[in-house]
Parts: sequence; structure tokens; C-alpha cells
Amino acid sequence: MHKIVRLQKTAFDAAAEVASLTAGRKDIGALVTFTGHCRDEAGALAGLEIEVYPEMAEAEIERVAYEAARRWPLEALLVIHRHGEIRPGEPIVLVAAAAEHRAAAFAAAEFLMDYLKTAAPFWKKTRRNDGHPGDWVAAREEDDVAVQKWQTAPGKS
Amino acid sequence: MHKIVRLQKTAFDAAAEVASLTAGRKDIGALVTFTGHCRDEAGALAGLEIEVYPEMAEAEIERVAYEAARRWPLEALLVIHRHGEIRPGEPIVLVAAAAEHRAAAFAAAEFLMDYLKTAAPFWKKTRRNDGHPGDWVAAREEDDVAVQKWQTAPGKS
Amino acid sequence: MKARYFAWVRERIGLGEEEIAPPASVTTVAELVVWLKRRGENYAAAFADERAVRAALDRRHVKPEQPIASAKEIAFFPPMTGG
Amino acid sequence: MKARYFAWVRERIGLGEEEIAPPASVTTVAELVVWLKRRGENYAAAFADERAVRAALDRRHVKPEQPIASAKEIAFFPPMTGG
Repeated sequence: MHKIVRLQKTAFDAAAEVASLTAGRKDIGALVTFTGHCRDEAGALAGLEIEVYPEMAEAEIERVAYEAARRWPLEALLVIHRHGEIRPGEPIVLVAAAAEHRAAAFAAAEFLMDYLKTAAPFWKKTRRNDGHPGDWVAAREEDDVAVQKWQTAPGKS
Repeated sequence: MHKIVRLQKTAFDAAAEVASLTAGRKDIGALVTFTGHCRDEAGALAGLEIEVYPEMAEAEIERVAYEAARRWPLEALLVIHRHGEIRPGEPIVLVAAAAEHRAAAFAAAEFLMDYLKTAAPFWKKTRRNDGHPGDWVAAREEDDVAVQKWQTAPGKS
Repeated sequence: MKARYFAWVRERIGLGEEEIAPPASVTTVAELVVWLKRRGENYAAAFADERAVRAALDRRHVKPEQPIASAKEIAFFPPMTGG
Repeated sequence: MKARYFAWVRERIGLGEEEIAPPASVTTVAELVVWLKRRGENYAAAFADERAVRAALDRRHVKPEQPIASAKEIAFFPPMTGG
């Protein structure tokens, strides 16, 4: 299985990254991508500052990618996560999962995102347009609930 | 909500289509795309010929897109489905769903695909490399099972 | 009314579409299928396994027991394989 | 061992990382937190709500009752908000 995992400060071109993952492949029937963007919250935000524990982030993402490949028959897998300064509209994270059929691609992409949200060591701090200091973004309870469904999920299906 | 539904014979550039859907938007936090490609089945296939009932296909896709927008809080929705001759590696279908948070985007994209597979009037016939006549692709029982889960699913979540 | 046929239903019948005028006694989709099967071997072959053929009335999926009523267009086709 | 702090844990302590040498009586992550809180008001503030702080030992998530054993690196941070 073709696998790419990358942490970076610079913006990425999601389309070009996905194209390079699947270029020339004629065995991929289904490709699911997820892109997470920085929202401007109706103009209130100047952006985000994302802090990372880089050594652990790489290890965690590799671990989750390995687990995804164990659970579903995947042809290719891509995870790119940014840190540092992000402006509204810019991409933060890209996940792509390719498989012969769509069920595996959808499940793997959602699984990867649920684990990235709750287990990968990144922390977002807002930067505000009104000059006031930003806040650390609070973890969402929905994310903890979302990740629990994978603990009872079967293996390759 | 920004919505695009299109049937066409020509190939499409999935990246450019998705870019045009979300260009300049700063309110989209999550974007899920699904691309279905023509596989070559280890070199056995020269491609697919996709037959369509065009008037009904447009009506069905519009109906399913409307239902997706009713069930989940979406910012944008895109469905492009090809018909006619498709070569291995080429895209057949593109679905994109954009929302503030990822759960709605994932659910809407998977919902759209499950309904497209079982309710949109398209039929695939294989074209073989060995000169023998191709066969009509049989419907997959998994697809009928997959679509059933949405019949008991709640509304906006 | 107009009848339209797709995929292997179209191939077996040998037509993509035609005008049909079933008698007033034909009131449901299932009854129309019985009537069509009597039109020739090609129709009988297309509808040999009736459960394998789906129908749409005025471009909406319908079940065999659906009344035809004043529909303008009926379509017959195998289970769909798009996406 | 090396201690690393992230996000508001880092801000409250005022350090990103430091070398620490807890006594042999400190054997678990929870005991290390108790020991750190005694080092000053900044540490006490960072760990005021212990349930809000997560820990990783040699870059793997661990629970408070986890033995430190011979770990080389411990990290403390709030619940993650990546993705």
C-alpha cells in the first residue's frame, strides 16, 4: 500500500497532493478525501496558531495509518497536517484513502480523522481580528464520542 | 446552500470542480469528496460504457441532493456523473459535500453515494481487451444493504 | 403512453423506446408487464425474470402494484449500477 | 528525564521543556504531577484541574496510574484539538 504521512508549516495544494497519490493507478475504484479548513467565524478570526509535539505527532499518525490499513483493504493512504500560522480559508489537514470499493475508503478516511482529532498532539489557538488575545480552542465532546465507535468496530469488512 | 448537479459525457477534472465549489469561502471547515474511477481489472478491461436515462437521472440526483441538504447542515454540495465511454483510470462520478464540521460532510457524501449507486438510473457495461463482448455489470448486494441504513437514520444531527 | 427500455432490457427487446397503447383492463405496472410479454419472444425474454426488472413511472421508481393511471412515460430497466 | 509542556500547560508553567529529577519515591505519572505542583505557583496553576491535563510517556498516551519506570521523556498537555 502506498502511504504518505507528513507534518509541515507551509500550505499545501490538496488537489496536487491527491493527484500525486493516485497518478497512473488503474486499480483504484474509490477515493475519499477530507480537507479541514480554517474558518473565519464570520470575520472574527485572523487565523489560527497550531502548536505541535512533532515527534509524537508523527508517531501517532503513523500508528493510526497502520491501524487503518490493517482494518480495511486500502490501495493508498495520505495524511498531511499543518502547524504554525494558518489563515482563514487555508487548509489545515488533508486525509485521502483509496480502495477498490467505496465502503473501505469512506470508513478509513473517517477513522483517520476521528483519531487525528482526539489522539494526535496538535493544539489550536485562535488569533482575533479585534486585537484581543486569542484563546486555546476547547476540545469538542462530539469528537470523543465519534472516536468511540471504532473501538467496537470489526476488522476488515 | 451552493449546489451543483451535472450529467456529462466528457471527463472532468475533480480538483478543479471542487476548487470552484469552495473558492473564496471562509465559512467551510470540512470538505469531503468521493471520486469513483474506472478500474482496469488487472488489464482485462478496455473500459466501460455507461448508459443513462438522462431525464430521470437528473431528477433523482436533484431529489437526493435536496434530501441530503434537509438532513445535514451543508454549505455546498456537488454531484457530477458521467455516461458514455469511460477508459480505465478515468473518473466516473464525483461527489463533494462541504459543511462547518466533518460529521455532516462525511455523512452527506456517503449518503449521496449510497443513493446514486442504488437509485440513479445508470447502467455499466464492460468493454474487454480480449475482443469478447462485454457484460452488463451486476448490481452488488452490498449496495442495497448500504442504502438501508439511511432509512432509519435521524434528520439533522 | 411512451415506453422506454434500458440496458439489457433494451437489448433483449431490441428497442430503446416505443409508443404503446395497452387496453383499459391493464391498470397496474405488473399488468402492463404481462401484456408486454405477449407481444413477442423478445419481450418475453426481457421480462423472463420479472423480479430482475425495475420500473419507473414518469421518471420515479415504482413497485409492480403501482397503478399506471394517466402516466405519460413508463421505463423498464435492470437494477442500477451507477456511481 | 525530560519534561515537555504544550499549549496552555506550557503557557502557565512558562517553559516548553526542562530536565527534571524526581525522587525515587515518585513512581507513577500521577505522583509526578503531585511532585511538580509543589515546585511553584506556575506548576500548581497548570495542574489545578488534573483531569484537564493529559500525559504522554516516551511519546505514547498514558493514564495517571502509569508507572514512569525508565521513561526518557514525559509530556503534559490539554486535550488535543488537531484535525
